[in-house]
Amino acid sequence: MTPTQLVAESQPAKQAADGSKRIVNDFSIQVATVNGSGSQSANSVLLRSIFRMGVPVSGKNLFPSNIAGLPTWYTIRVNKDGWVARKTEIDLLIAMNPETAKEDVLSMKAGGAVIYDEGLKLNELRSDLIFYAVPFDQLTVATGAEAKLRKLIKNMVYVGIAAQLLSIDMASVEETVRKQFAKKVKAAELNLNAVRVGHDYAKSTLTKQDPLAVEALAADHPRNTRGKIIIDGNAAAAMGAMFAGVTVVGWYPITPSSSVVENLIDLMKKYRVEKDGKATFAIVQAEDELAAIGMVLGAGWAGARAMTASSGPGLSLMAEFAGLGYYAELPGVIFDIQRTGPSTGLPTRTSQADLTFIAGLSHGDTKHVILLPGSVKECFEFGMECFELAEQLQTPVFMLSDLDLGMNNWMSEPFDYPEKPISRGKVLSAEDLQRLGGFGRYKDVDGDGIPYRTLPGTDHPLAAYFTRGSGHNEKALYSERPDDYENNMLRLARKFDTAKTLVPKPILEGSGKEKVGILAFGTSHWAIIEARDQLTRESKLATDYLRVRAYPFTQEVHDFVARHDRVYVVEQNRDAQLQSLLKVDLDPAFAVKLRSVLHFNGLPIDARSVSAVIAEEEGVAK
Amino acid sequence: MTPTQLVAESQPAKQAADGSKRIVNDFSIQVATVNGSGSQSANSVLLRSIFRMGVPVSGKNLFPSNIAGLPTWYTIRVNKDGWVARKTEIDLLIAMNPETAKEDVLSMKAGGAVIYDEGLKLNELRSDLIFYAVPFDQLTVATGAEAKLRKLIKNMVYVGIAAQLLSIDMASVEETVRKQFAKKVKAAELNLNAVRVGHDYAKSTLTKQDPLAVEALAADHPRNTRGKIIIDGNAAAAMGAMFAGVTVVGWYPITPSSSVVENLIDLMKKYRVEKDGKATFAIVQAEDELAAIGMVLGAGWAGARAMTASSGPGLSLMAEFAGLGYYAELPGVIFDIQRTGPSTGLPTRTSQADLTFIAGLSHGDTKHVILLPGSVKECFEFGMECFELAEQLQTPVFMLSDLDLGMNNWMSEPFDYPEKPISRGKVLSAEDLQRLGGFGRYKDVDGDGIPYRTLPGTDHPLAAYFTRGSGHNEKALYSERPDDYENNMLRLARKFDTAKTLVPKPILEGSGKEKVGILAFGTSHWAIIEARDQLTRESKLATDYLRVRAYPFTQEVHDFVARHDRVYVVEQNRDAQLQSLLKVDLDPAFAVKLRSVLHFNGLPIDARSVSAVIAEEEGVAK
Amino acid sequence: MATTPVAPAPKAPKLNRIGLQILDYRGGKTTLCAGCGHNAISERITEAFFEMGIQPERVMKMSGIGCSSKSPAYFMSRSFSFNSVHGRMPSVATGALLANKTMRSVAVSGDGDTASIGMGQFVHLMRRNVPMIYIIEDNGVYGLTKGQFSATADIGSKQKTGVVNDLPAIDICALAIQLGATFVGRSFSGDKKQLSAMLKAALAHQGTVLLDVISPCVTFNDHEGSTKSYKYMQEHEEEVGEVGFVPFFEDISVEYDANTTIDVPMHDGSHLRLRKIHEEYAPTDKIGAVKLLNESHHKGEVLTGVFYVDTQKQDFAQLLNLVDEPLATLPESRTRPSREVLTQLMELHL
Amino acid sequence: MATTPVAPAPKAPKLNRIGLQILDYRGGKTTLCAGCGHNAISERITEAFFEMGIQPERVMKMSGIGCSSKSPAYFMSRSFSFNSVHGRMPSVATGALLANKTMRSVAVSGDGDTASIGMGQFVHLMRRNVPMIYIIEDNGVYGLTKGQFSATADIGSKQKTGVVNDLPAIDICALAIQLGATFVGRSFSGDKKQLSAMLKAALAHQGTVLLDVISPCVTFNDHEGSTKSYKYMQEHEEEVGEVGFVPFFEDISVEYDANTTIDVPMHDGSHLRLRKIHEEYAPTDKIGAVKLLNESHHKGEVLTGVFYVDTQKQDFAQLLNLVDEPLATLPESRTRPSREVLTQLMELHL
Ligand SMILES: Cc1ncc(C[n+]2csc(CCOP(=O)(O)OP(=O)(O)O)c2C)c(N)n1
Ligand SMILES: Cc1ncc(C[n+]2csc(CCOP(=O)(O)OP(=O)(O)O)c2C)c(N)n1
Ligand code: SF4
Ligand code: SF4
Ligand SMILES: [Mg+2]
Ligand SMILES: [Mg+2]
Repeated sequence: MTPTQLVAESQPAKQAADGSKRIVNDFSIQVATVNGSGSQSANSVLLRSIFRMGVPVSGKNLFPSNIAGLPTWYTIRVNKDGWVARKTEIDLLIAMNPETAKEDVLSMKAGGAVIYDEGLKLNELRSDLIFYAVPFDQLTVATGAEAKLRKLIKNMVYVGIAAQLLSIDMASVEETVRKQFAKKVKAAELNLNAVRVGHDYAKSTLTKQDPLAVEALAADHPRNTRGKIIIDGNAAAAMGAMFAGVTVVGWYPITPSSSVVENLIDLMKKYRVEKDGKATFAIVQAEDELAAIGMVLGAGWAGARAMTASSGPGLSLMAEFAGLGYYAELPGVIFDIQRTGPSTGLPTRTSQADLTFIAGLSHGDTKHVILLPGSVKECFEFGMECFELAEQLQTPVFMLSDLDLGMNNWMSEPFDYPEKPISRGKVLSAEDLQRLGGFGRYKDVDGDGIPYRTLPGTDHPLAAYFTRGSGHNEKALYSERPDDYENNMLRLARKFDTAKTLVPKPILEGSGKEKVGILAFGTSHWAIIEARDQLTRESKLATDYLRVRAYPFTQEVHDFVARHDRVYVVEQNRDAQLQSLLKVDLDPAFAVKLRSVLHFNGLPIDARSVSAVIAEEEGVAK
Repeated sequence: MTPTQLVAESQPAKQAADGSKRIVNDFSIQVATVNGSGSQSANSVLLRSIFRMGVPVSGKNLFPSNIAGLPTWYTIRVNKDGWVARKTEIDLLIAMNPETAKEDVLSMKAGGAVIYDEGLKLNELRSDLIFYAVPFDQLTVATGAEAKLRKLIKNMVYVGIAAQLLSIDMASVEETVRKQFAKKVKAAELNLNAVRVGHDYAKSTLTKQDPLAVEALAADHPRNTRGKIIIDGNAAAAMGAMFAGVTVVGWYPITPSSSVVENLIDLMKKYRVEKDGKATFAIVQAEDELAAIGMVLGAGWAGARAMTASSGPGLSLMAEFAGLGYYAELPGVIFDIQRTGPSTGLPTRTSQADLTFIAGLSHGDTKHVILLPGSVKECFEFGMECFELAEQLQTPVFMLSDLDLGMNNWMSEPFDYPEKPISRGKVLSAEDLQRLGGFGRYKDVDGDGIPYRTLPGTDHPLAAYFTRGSGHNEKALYSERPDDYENNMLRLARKFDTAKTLVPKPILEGSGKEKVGILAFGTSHWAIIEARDQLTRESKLATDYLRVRAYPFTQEVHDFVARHDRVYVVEQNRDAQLQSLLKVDLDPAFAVKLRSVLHFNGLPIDARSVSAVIAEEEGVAK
Repeated sequence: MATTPVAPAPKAPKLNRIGLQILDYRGGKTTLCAGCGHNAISERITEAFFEMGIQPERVMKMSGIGCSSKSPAYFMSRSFSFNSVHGRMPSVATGALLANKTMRSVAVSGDGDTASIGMGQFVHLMRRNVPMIYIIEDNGVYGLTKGQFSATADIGSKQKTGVVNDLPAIDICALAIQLGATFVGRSFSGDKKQLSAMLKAALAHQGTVLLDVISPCVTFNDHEGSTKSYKYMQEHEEEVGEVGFVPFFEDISVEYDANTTIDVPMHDGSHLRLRKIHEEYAPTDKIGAVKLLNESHHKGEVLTGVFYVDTQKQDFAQLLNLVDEPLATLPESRTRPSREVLTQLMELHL
Repeated sequence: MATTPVAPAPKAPKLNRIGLQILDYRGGKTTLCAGCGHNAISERITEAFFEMGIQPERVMKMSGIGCSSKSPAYFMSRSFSFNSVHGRMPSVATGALLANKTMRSVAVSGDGDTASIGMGQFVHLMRRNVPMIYIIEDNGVYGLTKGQFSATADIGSKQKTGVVNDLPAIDICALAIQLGATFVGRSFSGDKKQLSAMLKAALAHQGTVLLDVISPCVTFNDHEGSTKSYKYMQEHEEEVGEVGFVPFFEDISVEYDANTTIDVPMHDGSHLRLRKIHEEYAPTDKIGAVKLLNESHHKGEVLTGVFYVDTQKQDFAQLLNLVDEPLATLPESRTRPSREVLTQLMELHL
């Protein structure tokens, strides 16, 4: 094909041959490629261009645990109803990876469409799919991009082709590209040109046969995405930490948590360095996770708002220190961006299987407070709340996110600026000590189990105390006395009860009057809300749904189970971990109501996996 | 007092002034001293002399977490019925520690007797106790021991005094001393002489006023201790490991587990070094617990029977490796001699609070097999069984003992030599491979979830495989496929079910037909059997009792709960850990029957703490 | 006019430059064995802080786990103390220091706590040159767990039981110098004069001070055949240089012979004066210092003194370019960015 | 009598001394980046084992976590491999070796796996002189987590993002020598000849062999400003001595100049021949070796070659005086004491 043909008079994309009705704003696109090929920004352009038209989208990246050359799949779900959970069926496949092309094509459901490199001859594989052959290399050359950039540019070509076939507004694409390459004008032009080349090629050469189309939502459409943002949970959590006023960070890189701190570093360099160039923070890449949490607890003890972020293996290494934090009562914040375990497991897959382990992280009678964000907005809000709770309760507070939430692209309402001022908990000043004439570090003055503390450096002869992980009495003096030990442990239990009144309450959806309830936490949320819709539409089964947002469980959780006949506990792990914690804490009379819906293959849970099980067990399946 | 008086004509110890009836073979003696004073061997002589008379005894040492100079209490319980649990009331106090003497005396119940150094004037503290003033220093000098030995010898003096007052057979004392100092004849004489000095002094000078007395049990008396041994659980566990054929040991010292390996080192040097002086074992003091368990798993992978022993903080540090062992399916044995946590806690106090933590030790969906010995004999037997199970199941196996069991002196029937030969589990030889034409390392050939393995060095081109903690398929090849991951996790769950059929079954006591049941594990046993006796005698309440000996729970545990109306779960921790695991695993319909009896002040649980709660809740309390 | 004789006023206790008496620096009663080297070190630390006139409330006492690590409870009760976990104190101390860099940090560890389980964190602490004093109370054994060999036990040294150590000792000082510590020395709990001078100089230094103090364990490692016993040290201690110290608040014009003595001006204006004893002694030459230590092992000497000092290298707090005030107590106005910042960020993600 | 011409037999593949071909030593297809130094090292390892004629089934391949630690999957598939956890491979390798000391153990780690999280275990592995080959594929960054600096990154070296490393690099070789490793050298993944010779010599050594192989990360640390790039190595590599190796099964009477070349007879009868290039080079002098390395940093050179070799020191298995056979497979008759022994023990506790 010659350049001249590329600029050939454009023809409108034709309608699907058979007059089958169009599918508008309700399908998913999968880009199959290899990592390191730079398809990320192309995929992001595709995602955001649709988003910019006011149409709800979500983007999930399925990538391997290596750096370059292995299969990667990026899935964009376009859904007018705003469903953003993973959808198992692919409607449009952009097959850029020869290695997986065959399997990718064979796994599609009949009627789907495939954009592929003509060289691959995928059209010979099946007759029940719609195939669009594209001479990618020629088109890439035709963009005029210099050789070393072609690998990257090639991706933008498929963006153009998809845009044309799906009738994505090119103005929207252009805006998106310009914004994405804001600081690099040349790159923007180069990419835009590639998009156009693809677009023109499709326009001039391909015959639209599939029913898929994107249509801008009316400005007043309830689901119009205008005003929304797209962000990943790790970036959101980093923002939360910054606005919480974090000052000391100890971390050790590990997928999928690294980007929490990497985002935080960028933010802090930009917004937390003062005029004189000095930093109001210390971020230290530790030698390992034991050191990372050690720094956090040391800093928390000295009065700083300190945090670390890690994932499974790192959390395991923090076990001993976590117990010290609990028993010596040291504030500290730990983000666990869960990945698929056990052991190294699947480092680039998602999971919710650290819950029970973290709830009792460390030997002995240790219990921890855990926040469970279900959205990027909550990653931001809980990212702040963790610090408040850690200082209020004087204990390590964990936030359990996961790879799906932390590393994928999610739509969200913009985040709200924190209205309540930072509060540092029960800290005594020199003046307080003067007034009180001393204090007992581990004395339960207020009956809430939370003692008072002083910070190192407090200028009063009675300010100092001795912090230790060994037995101590109310005065923080070493003690092996049975009564001192027992009283202290009972106070810690009281403190944990107090935590129940301070952690974020669960959120109820539904009338609250149905017989069937659903309990879940974290990212399972998105599959559940869609599943509830499926159940009402397809099976006429109305359900109530309570999303747990913290451990220990608040009263609402107990009441919810009490009020329903059967409660389905949906979670992304093998061992029904949330259900286990519920069985331990709930009145056993209610535990009998619990049923399990489990999903644990490393992929984010989808709505069908939830609705199918519930419909089946409720005997309303079709 | 002059030596002459010492050899004064001896008079028979007079009866208690008031003709109150004698208390024979049913009382406890507490020796209050400071650690580092060498009282251990004196206490042991006292204990074993009584034991030698055929009378049941138990000895518990309550020592501080330092090396010398702090208060230590050694309690000997003498009980004709064979009850060996801790008894809270002290009948005879030997007050050798000026620092605690006052509190020790004040905490005694009226009528008790006190042997003390006349200098302390303890007799002035209370009028409702019987006091025996003793000029210890003079007597010690009188023994003629050289100055530097006096501190030690002094202890033997109180042995003599107690022996005389309690009419302990001096022949028995002499035998005991001679055996204890078997290799040091001079020392034996020196000590014996000191005992005699004390004995003579008591005989000549003290007037027996207390009712306590030891009387030899008739040879045919059912509880006669003849033929029994006295040993601590750690020594027993070390023997178990040796007879299990352990070959590689990685360890890091920590109280109260150090003596497991220290005993093992002595045993192996004696019995596992061959004629040519070469060792059939490698015992390595690792740099820490992470290294210790790393060595164990590396050795297990290479085919050795490997073990480590530690306690709480060490177990926390093993979390990451424990998950690798589970997921890569590596045999290994870990003894956890539980001490009081959380964190450093009370390093020299006992506890049962590592149970839930170990059951799921590591991030992700990890589950572990745990053996729960309740006696020194089981420390020996399970010490062997752990290795069998670890190789049969190809997974780390934990044995949870505790400080009370591991470091205190317990009577026991002699241990039985293992009758079944060592079996190394599903290991394929070069010949097998030749016959089979290869194998799939993680393939469930037999349907029990347990795959076959080869050992490094197996001389066959198809023998090698790749072991990793990351995702893998049946052929042990790297895989991130959702189906491979899910299938493998389901197989691991099947393997855990198989474990239920292989672990030691629980032991039932009682008719099995009562309404009230008691569930417990480990050392709580000794308090429970005595408590059951109290309940029947005092409250006419008959109970059934099931002692759980392993996790996962076998069918018998479920049946037991199912068969009873109310089941009291007795354990030595704050968070009702055994009950929690039961709630998770039991049919929820039965979970409602569970009640908690908890004891967690660092001291071994006593019978009264059990019977009182149960009697109260059952409404049969007096 | 008073003619009645006045009773002589009771002699006032000695006060330091900030008006405190030695009592203000004392700690709780020791629970360590009588004669344990660690107790002597606690004494020297108490004196050094008193004599240098450091406000106890401005001090953080950090430690791991072990008999040695317990000792912070036995000095300076008016200081803030953190007895953490076994071998991981360096990270805790680093975090605490970053939270409040205006505090003095003095850490006490043991040879087991540092050279076995703690090696990983120790190496990285040295590398970062975190401003603090790290004292190893080195007895070659695990005292608190009853006498097993540690990684500083010399090859060939005997346990009470007769067991011989067949692994080479780790020279903590050579390691620390190699890794980046900026003030490294060894002393002996029994050497009152040298240890005191070194501790005071340590207080004047800005950066990581590593002091390996041989501190005999009288209960488990003070016997014949031990190379960490009082006797062995008395026989084998070799001072590389006599350690003199002139605090900033004293007259510095004290005479010294420039040919035999090296004068090191310290960060706070104090002066460290090192009088050469060992011919090859050159305390500012890193490579030479390591060489000197390595050679001493062959000679079977136990070198003591200040082996290496670098007063120029930036410490970790400086590298991080932290604000002058403690991060721990910065006001919300400086730690929470404005509403506008959030709006900006939201726009970036529209 | 055959008169018909015979077709020439197809050229037979080269066989090594145990009759295997190079194919028998190959591994799986690499998943590392094209051009990654690690891949070149895998190639050299494959060749070395092939040329030395070592039975693949007699080899254990150990590794931690990282791109480097993945590489055992890409060589010698017929050997037994254990890809363990991050930074803790040394303990796993130690256990495996003790279980079966008759196996060859070759371990692959990264600079992050070894010098950061793994430092504690690394130090103690070196100290024990466990008989194994420990290869660090050193690229100064954490490749698998996308390019953060590791503890071997040189001070001042730049990340792609421009971030500069302000902490001193740890010289793994100097450390290893200091701690007790008995064969220590550095090479470069791009230096085929030197690396091959060193690997073969390593196979002839009895004790811990530590090879720090600079192995550029083309994706995250091969740019201008990196001191671990191909370019930087080409410009700054300084051989201390040319490494020659004569395996035991070859004719040793090869000529060499005794004035310029040091001949080191290895444990298995092979000979290591080191031709002096650097004037101060003395590969059997521990103290000198450390000094040489420390000095090289000041000169900004990257020294390569065999820095130190000690063929006399006992390795860990010898220290433990183990029986000749693998402990792993000893028969019950040798691991379970007799019935009499138990009876004896019971009597002691009667
Ligand atoms: C994780 C962990 N492992 C083991 C122990 C047991 N332990 C307490 S102190 C100690 C060694 C102390 O030796 P050292 O640091 O030399 O101090 P010393 O008692 O000799 O002064 C050990 C192993 C522990 N407390 N924590
Ligand atoms: C306990 C734990 N923490 C963190 C990680 C994440 N992680 C994987 S590889 C790696 C660093 C690898 O660096 P290096 O050893 O230099 O190998 P390279 O990839 O550079 O070859 C890290 C931090 C992990 N797998 N386990
Ligand atoms: S055991 Fe040793 S180190 Fe511990 S206190 Fe006693 S003397 Fe000191
Ligand atoms: S990221 Fe770097 S180290 Fe990892 S494979 Fe790619 S080039 Fe090699
Ligand atoms: Mg020590
Ligand atoms: Mg690296």
